[in-house]
Amino acid sequence: MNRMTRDQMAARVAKDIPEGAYVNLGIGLPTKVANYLPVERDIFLQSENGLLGMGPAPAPGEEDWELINAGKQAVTLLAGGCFFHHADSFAMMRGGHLDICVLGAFQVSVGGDLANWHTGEPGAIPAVGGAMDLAIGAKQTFVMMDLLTKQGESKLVEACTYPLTGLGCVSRVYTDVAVFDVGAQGASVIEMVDGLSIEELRRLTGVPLAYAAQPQVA
Amino acid sequence: MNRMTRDQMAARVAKDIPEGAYVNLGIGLPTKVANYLPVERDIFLQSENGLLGMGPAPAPGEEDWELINAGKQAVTLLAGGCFFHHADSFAMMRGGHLDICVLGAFQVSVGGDLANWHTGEPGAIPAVGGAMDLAIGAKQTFVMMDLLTKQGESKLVEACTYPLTGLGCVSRVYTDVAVFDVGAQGASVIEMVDGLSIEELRRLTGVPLAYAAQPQVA
Amino acid sequence: MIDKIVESAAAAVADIQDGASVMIGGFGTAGMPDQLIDALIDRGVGDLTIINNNAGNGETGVAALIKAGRVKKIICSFPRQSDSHHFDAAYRAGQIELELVPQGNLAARIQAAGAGLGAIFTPTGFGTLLAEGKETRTIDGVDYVLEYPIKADFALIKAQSGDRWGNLIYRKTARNFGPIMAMAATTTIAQVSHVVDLGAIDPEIVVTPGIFVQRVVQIASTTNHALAA
Amino acid sequence: MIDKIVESAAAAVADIQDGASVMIGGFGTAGMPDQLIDALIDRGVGDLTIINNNAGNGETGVAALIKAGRVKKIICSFPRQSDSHHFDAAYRAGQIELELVPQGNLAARIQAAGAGLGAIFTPTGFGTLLAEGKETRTIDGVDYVLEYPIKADFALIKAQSGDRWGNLIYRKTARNFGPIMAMAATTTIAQVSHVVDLGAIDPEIVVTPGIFVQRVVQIASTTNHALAA
Repeated sequence: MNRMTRDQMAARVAKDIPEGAYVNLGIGLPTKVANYLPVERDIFLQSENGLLGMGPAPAPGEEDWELINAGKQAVTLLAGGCFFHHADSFAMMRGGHLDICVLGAFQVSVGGDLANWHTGEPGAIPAVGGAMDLAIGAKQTFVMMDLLTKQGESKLVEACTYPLTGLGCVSRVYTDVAVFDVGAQGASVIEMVDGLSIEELRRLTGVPLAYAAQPQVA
Repeated sequence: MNRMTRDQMAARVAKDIPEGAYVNLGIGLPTKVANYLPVERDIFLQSENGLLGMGPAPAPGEEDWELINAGKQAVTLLAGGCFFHHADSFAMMRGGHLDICVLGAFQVSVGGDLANWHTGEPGAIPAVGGAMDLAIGAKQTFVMMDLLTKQGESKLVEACTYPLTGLGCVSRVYTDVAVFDVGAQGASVIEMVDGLSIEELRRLTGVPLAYAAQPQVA
Repeated sequence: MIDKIVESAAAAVADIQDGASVMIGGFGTAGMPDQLIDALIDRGVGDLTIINNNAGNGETGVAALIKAGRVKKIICSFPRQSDSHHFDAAYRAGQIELELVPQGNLAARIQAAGAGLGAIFTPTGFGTLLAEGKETRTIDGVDYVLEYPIKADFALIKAQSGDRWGNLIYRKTARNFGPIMAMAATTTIAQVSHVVDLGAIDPEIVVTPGIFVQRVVQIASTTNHALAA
Repeated sequence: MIDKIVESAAAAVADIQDGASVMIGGFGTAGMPDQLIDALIDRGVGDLTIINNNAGNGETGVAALIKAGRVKKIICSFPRQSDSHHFDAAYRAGQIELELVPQGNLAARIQAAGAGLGAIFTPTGFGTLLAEGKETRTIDGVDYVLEYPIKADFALIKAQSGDRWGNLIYRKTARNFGPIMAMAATTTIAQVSHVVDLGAIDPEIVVTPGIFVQRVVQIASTTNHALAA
């Protein structure tokens, strides 16, 4: 089976973001999605620290450390972008104005519950940031993650064992081997990589998976 | 007894507004107070339709009907003034940022209850505007009113009979014949016009009035 | 390419249906989107719920909408004015329902809708007729009334300049309810005096980010500044 | 004449006492009022409750305040970062109390304080550890958590320009929490890169009206834009 690279995963997510969408890309892996949004498509990237219309990273040496994204990386602003304060920024999420947010995850349940902020380990210092607001605020929450942990456990689960970020908030999960829809109807497979079978995927995840007759090959 | 004119009342209120105060002057009689604020004193007039640093009326012919006060009169903006939206404007009141508001009233109770928005008459169309927000939001709410109705009834009352605007919100009442403090301690006379006695004032109002040994003559 | 500019007021309001809830900006006539309202009247739809600070002034704007019999209910803070005769007549005839809301609660409830809050405890109105029957609570010694968000299907607002992404700036006290109504409506339609190029509005001074605006229509503003209130 | 300009950061913070609650603007280092924090450290007061998005980065700002042992409690959304070692050490040693708040609830609670609301029902955090023990309610089919305002004795914020009445404008994403913290604190102190004449800031573009600001101090900004996060 051909696992997708992180760049392939980012390109795959980008394919599902339509022109005109207002999108927040979470810290880490989701940030890569920006690299695969076609420049001819007007897509509006929001960063919760107060900008809309985020552009690519500046050239080295051109950084302005008062123009950063939520990951505290230097960014640029497109013509037509703007700045605003934190209350307005989170009103954009909570008020349902963002179309899509893309987040990383420790676990996603087949019902769409998300766990991505806290391992729950004793001694771990928790940090939540905007994850809970994004998860429940955007009209659609996409998750990008490897399907399995380094120990081979499925991160798509029947019920999350890590502390939750939000309940029933995830609609689609992009992994390195398959794309799933999740939610009240349970999980269904949308696409699988070449060489992977639904039986193998069921075995890997250990969760019930609905299966369209002809899932698309990624 | 020498009743004060409306201009004398306005001048009297103005005397109690210190430099640096943020002030909202209600529609009608309170608007006149602006004419008596000394120009050398920096006093910040707010109007709830979204401006701070309100200046005097423009010269005739110079009106800009997108630069108006809450009474929908054309005004001007001082250097250092600014515009904002309605939610921020009422946050200034409700959040306790305004120092003083000056309102007209139908009735004020000795405990500081205010009735100034609705006569309660059958068939009357009620309109409340910003009165309830101002009454309870400003750090101090002053009322300006004639002491008596045209029918000779006291508008300073034991308990309001008109529908209330706010509970216990008024601290001082400026009338045409006397100035009162009101609140949890009841009403006390601060000043009376020349020729008026405390006995006469008690008779006119019909409410218990505390009385400093030497109230100031207005 | 995303271009939110529409060619006419008629096109901008063409999907407003009978029974819609419509926020209308403006405080008195300042910021009143008269041409959008005229287009709405021309559409002929009725049973509208209107959210505005007032209930119309004179013969234009919300007053004209009420006069035309299109308004089932109005949510506002200050209906009765010297020139609110069309509302007054409709109200006395029992033809229009009034929900009277203190102005600051109106603003806060609209803002709460835009921000996705479920309800807010506000001190304004406690102990008054306008809080009768509402849930109250004492928090840290202060009395509050529980108020719910006000959202709408559409917002019709007026701004000074807008671009094709929907970014808006306003003019003086015509700003008033525009920014918060834009956040609280499913579809926000802004009439602007000037359509400007993308990037022409300094990103630091945008008042309403384009995410809150779905359509922009340019209407020459020559008459509005000169109109008496 | 009202002049809110004070001559130095030390003078600006001179009345902050032991046990005070202090909001500090900034998201990471952008908008962090480093010189006001340095002046606060120099004052030597402790037992502070700090409200900030983070719990310090590297060696400056909130990190330096924590390192100096002045912080009893921090209310923030994202304490753990690659360079939050001073917080991490204090937290593991049990020397600092942490109230972890989702970032949007932090913003909404600060805004609620500034606006005089008693409490808000927010959907964020429902069903999570961060809502444990909190009152919840289902409104129109959505689940909400009741959250209370966060106010403070002082706010220390950074802005781009300010005038003697306290009007402020910000620079890019250094704006972040500044405008809402200014509204939620009893005394707001702004360090600005430029003090400008009254009227030099266009009244249409003022972000924080002077009513929310008590003191302004000019601090040359040469280093800040160049500092790495």
